[in-house]
Amino acid sequence: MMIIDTLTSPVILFFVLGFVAAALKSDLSIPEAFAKAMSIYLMAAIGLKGGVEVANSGVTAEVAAAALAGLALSFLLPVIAFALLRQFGGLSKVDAGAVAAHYGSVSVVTFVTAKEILTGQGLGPAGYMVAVLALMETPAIISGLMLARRGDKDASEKSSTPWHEVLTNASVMILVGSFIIGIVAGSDGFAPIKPLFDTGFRGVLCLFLLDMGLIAARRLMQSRKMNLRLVSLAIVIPSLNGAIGTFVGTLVGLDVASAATLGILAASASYIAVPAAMRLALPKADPGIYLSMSLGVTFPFNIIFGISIFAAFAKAIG
Amino acid sequence: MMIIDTLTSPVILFFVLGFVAAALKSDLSIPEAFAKAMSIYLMAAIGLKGGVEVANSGVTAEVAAAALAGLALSFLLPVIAFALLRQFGGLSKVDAGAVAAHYGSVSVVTFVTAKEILTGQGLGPAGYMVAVLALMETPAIISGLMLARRGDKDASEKSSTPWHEVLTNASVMILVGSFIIGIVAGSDGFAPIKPLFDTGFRGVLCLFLLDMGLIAARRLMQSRKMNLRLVSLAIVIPSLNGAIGTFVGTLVGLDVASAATLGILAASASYIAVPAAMRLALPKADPGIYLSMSLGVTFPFNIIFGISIFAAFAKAIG
Amino acid sequence: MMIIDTLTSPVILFFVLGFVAAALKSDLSIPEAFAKAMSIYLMAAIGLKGGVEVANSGVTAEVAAAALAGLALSFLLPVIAFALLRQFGGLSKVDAGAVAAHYGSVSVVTFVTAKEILTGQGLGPAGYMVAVLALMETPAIISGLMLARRGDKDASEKSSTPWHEVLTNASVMILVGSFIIGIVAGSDGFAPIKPLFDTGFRGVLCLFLLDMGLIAARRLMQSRKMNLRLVSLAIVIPSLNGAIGTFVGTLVGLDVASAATLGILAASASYIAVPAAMRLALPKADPGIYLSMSLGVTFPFNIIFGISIFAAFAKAIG
Amino acid sequence: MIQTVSRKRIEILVDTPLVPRVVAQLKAVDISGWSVIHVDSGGGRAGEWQDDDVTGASAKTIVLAIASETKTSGLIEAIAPLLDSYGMLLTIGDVQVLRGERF
Amino acid sequence: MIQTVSRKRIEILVDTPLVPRVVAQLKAVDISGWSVIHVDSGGGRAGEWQDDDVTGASAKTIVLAIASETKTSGLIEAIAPLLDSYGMLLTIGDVQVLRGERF
Amino acid sequence: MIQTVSRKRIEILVDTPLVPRVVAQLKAVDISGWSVIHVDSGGGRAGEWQDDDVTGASAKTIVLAIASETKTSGLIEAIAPLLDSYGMLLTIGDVQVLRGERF
Ligand SMILES: Nc1ncnc2c1ncn2[C@@H]1O[C@H](COP(=O)(O)O)[C@@H](O)[C@H]1O
Ligand SMILES: Nc1ncnc2c1ncn2[C@@H]1O[C@H](COP(=O)(O)O)[C@@H](O)[C@H]1O
Ligand SMILES: Nc1ncnc2c1ncn2[C@@H]1O[C@H](COP(=O)(O)O)[C@@H](O)[C@H]1O
Ligand code: NA
Ligand code: NA
Ligand code: NA
Repeated sequence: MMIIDTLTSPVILFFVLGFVAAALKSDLSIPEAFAKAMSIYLMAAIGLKGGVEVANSGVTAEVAAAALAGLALSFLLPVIAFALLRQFGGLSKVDAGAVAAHYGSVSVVTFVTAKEILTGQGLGPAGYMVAVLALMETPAIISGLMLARRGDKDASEKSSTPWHEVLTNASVMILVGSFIIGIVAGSDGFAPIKPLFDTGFRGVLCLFLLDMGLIAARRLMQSRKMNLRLVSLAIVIPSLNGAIGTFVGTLVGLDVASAATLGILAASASYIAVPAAMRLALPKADPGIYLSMSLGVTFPFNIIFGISIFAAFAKAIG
Repeated sequence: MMIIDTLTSPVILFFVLGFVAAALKSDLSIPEAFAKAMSIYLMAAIGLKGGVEVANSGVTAEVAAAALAGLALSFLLPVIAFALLRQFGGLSKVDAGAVAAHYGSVSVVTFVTAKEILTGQGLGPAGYMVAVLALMETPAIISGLMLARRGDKDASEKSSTPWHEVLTNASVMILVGSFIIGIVAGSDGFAPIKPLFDTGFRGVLCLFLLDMGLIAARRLMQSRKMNLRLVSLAIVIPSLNGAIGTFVGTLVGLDVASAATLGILAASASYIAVPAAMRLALPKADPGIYLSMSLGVTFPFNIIFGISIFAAFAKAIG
Repeated sequence: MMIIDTLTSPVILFFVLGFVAAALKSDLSIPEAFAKAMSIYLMAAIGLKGGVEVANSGVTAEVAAAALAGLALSFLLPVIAFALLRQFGGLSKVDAGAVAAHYGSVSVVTFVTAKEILTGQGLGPAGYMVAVLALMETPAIISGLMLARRGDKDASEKSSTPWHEVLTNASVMILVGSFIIGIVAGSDGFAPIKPLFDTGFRGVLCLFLLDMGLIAARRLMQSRKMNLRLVSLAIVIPSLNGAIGTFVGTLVGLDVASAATLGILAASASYIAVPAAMRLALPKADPGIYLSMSLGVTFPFNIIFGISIFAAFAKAIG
Repeated sequence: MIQTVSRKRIEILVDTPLVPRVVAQLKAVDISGWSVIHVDSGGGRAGEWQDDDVTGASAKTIVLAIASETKTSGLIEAIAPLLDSYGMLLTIGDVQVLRGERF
Repeated sequence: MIQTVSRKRIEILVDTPLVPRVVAQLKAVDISGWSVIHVDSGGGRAGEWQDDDVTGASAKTIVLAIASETKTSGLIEAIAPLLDSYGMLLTIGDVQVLRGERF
Repeated sequence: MIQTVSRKRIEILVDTPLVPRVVAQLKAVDISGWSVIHVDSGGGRAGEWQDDDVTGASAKTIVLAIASETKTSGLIEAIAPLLDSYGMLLTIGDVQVLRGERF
């Protein structure tokens, strides 16, 4: 029933429209600059709203627990993914490390979509989950690089970890920055800018997911690097990660909605910050593999099924 | 009186501003990416709103009549235009066919502007007219190509009809797609995205028409292909088509507002889907002619005069 | 106290976020097309709102006084700036003239931000100040050119004053155009487009100032032309101009808020219309100097301190 | 010293809607790589234009391809008849490339 | 075989606000076609820059023109005095073109 | 007549996230100027792509630099080992430039 609600939500239907249009090889495309503008808008909006909520609720022990759980998940999930990608996926160490980093990190749009869908079903996650989202972006990059380079002496020479790029990447800056602005401004300061950042939010998300549908389908069709094993892993890994995330969230005492959201964060795979970091730090890893898996398979899977699955799981064990 | 209302509407005034700015050779320009984003937004918005209205009203005999009338007009109007363009305009068969296809097809922005102006005057067309708009986009392409190639053996060799491009072109995909999403979502599903797609609509239309004013005036000034005969035809053909369309709409039993809108659709000339299709299917046709006529003359004529004229005509005969 | 209000306003905080992100060498960037679209939107919005207010209030003697004061300031302020830039700054005549023109002209975004901040503090300036803003854009260009060319015979040969570009530049067209549209449309005509142009305004301003923060900081860091004297002048000149502007405004009988706004206009330095005009008319002037001063130093100074300072001054003498 | 080899640098200025046709021609003569560069505006015998992206039909694009001399000759033969109706402009220059076996 | 002829490929990197001036120079020496390509960012002796499009004054653009050798020489004569104050960079390469009578 | 001198026109097609690395290489061999041109789409052995700017990782960019022959040789030596892992394509052409002392 919940999945039906999800599938008839305009947000998801626009994603499907984009996917279908690209599959039909339509020339429909969203201008890049507009897509990037929407992604900045969406991040600023969730950062602000999260900050305002935290300004209202204050920082509690639950917040600390969620933050630690998120950090730990982002650090450790790549280890499992790496093993699966090496054994079952047959990837080289470098490729497996790069892909694993994607699965440990998170997808902002998956988070945003989940927040909208869950809120629409009366299951809105806590405001501080935005901070957890931001915290989970980078640790996985470090574990992924460590996995890729383990026992490899000349790896650390030329291509050292791009710390600076990773810590100041655009999505971290804007998420953290607008989260802090939200805290400083509070409800009163937020009121005059609320019409743009709150009222218009869902509509923009529709158009953004239209674009993501186009991008995901095109990536899938144009890739020459995918095989059945990799496609399966791009579904198995998020399912596993999502289950672990939801479980950990429930364990550390989060409410049902926030535990489900932690599961969705764990299940989601980065396709913005991590690919850029991997291109810099592991230039020998093949972008065709990590982008096709995270964007072409895992993203659609999470949007259409994952959100409902982990929400149901969180309710069952919550 | 109605024309005064039209001419003092901000929507039209922004078009005039753009036209004047370009005529004064100002460097004012709207970034392409933003203009394209606005056009996607406008199409998604009218598709959604049309779909929601149809979800509320259901499909009636009137809908079928309007659809059939629209299809027939799009197929047949190019024949009249072709004859005029050959005889009076002195165009080659290939050029006349290409131009005729533009006049059989429709302009989404003319439709949207008409809908806004008429609604503002209490004459809002039925929701299903969006579907009629989408149906009228393509048949004219086929008749135009047939007219251009009649009796020409080697025409069909290299440059066959680009069926695929025509049927999956961006505007068809997004109009039809969001129309269906509107039907599926209904009023309830539309509510959360209404702020973006409904409330902001008229304002975006203003900025978009500002850009269209710039584009139309520049096209007119930079073209070296226009002559007095072609300029006259770019006013005569839409006047004729609009009268026929309004008449047919009244004949098949549409309400006054919808009949006027069918007239405006018939009068309007495509400047997005059809030019792209003609460039592919009739590369020998001169884009300077068809774009200057449809965009430089007919579009401004319809926006400023046509809408009021066909509305008055529909009232008179309705 | 007022400065605290200013510094915790989201509008200013987003500017600071952009500044900090660029200083940290983050890869955060706003797509150019989107930034330009926002600047067009902001200008259309303030033009419209100003026009509607004037339509309601009518044209009074006060309006004429403000207009004359603005024109005089724009013409004369470059003379003082020129002297300072030559004597203390050590600039060549051509460079000093180009920089002086920037300080006589105005910054639209500084005006918009001041209007928002002041209105938020119950000090909203009169609607006609938009017209004053538009009037102050160009006279300074003429004085700047005259100062740069005085006693230079071959200067007037090749690079004559680009009258046409100056008078039809994009910001003048859109400000004046939408101001007139606002007057014609009035409150009633403005109502349907108000959701876009009024409700969303502050939010867009946040995102735009985020971009301005990035641009200002990058300009400051990437420039190799700035020295301590020029940096000091980029604070001294606006301080002086602002004081003069506020004083003149009070003298000619403007209300406190409008006098403060005239001060801010006088203090602000152009970084759109004037640089383009100077590039054409004085190609030998170094863009690195005038852009770094106006954009890298004066703009942040005015946004963060100037607005509060001149408002306080206007209250004190008002 | 590192070895470079001579290749042709082909630049095709073409109406944006026709890019897929040009790419098809490239593939037909076995040129397997190309890059597409956006052109903002221009002017020629048919007047001046700016890309407006709303009516994409009049915008121009540059298709850039590096290829061997043989493949380039093949492309010229194939594409010459289309130059006029496609509104194309084709230039061929000499360049040195690394990893020449790729082209 | 299809005939190609030799022409010059002129690439002028120039501050965006000055493009109309460059085009005017091209027309003055009877070069009737040109294309404008957007440059995103760059660096040189005066520091680094990115196009920000808000303050368009510092952005750069490439004006590309194909022309005969004679017209190219004319252009060089005409444009050389402006190179410094216009912040221009001008390169000339050799290319083969089809339909050479156009240039 | 105005004097032109011969220089190399270096065109490096590279993954957008790696542009700073390429620029660092240019600076390392003392090439002090470069311009960055956006590439919209393309295709090669690894499939086709369009810039989507949301996942910037797969987009390509052209870094254009004019340099003397000596500096160009230095660049080739420095950059050759990176070509494969950086997914680069490097072409070098001959051009004439004005104000050659700048490069
Ligand atoms: N021969 C070529 N000419 C121009 N661009 C090319 C060529 N080969 C590859 N490219 C560009 O480089 C990208 C990567 O090529 P590849 O590594 O072969 O997939 C392609 O997507 C094109 O954008
Ligand atoms: N000589 C040239 N050099 C560079 N671009 C040109 C040249 N001639 C034409 N073009 C481009 O090709 C387009 C069409 O040219 P035409 O067919 O002459 O109108 C022009 O608008 C320019 O963008
Ligand atoms: N050698 C070069 N190769 C390519 N582009 C250059 C070169 N030198 C300068 N440029 C471009 O021209 C701009 C101005 O150069 P400059 O006057 O040296 O600061 C730079 O920011 C680059 O975009
Ligand atoms: Na994850
Ligand atoms: Na029509
Ligand atoms: Na000023």
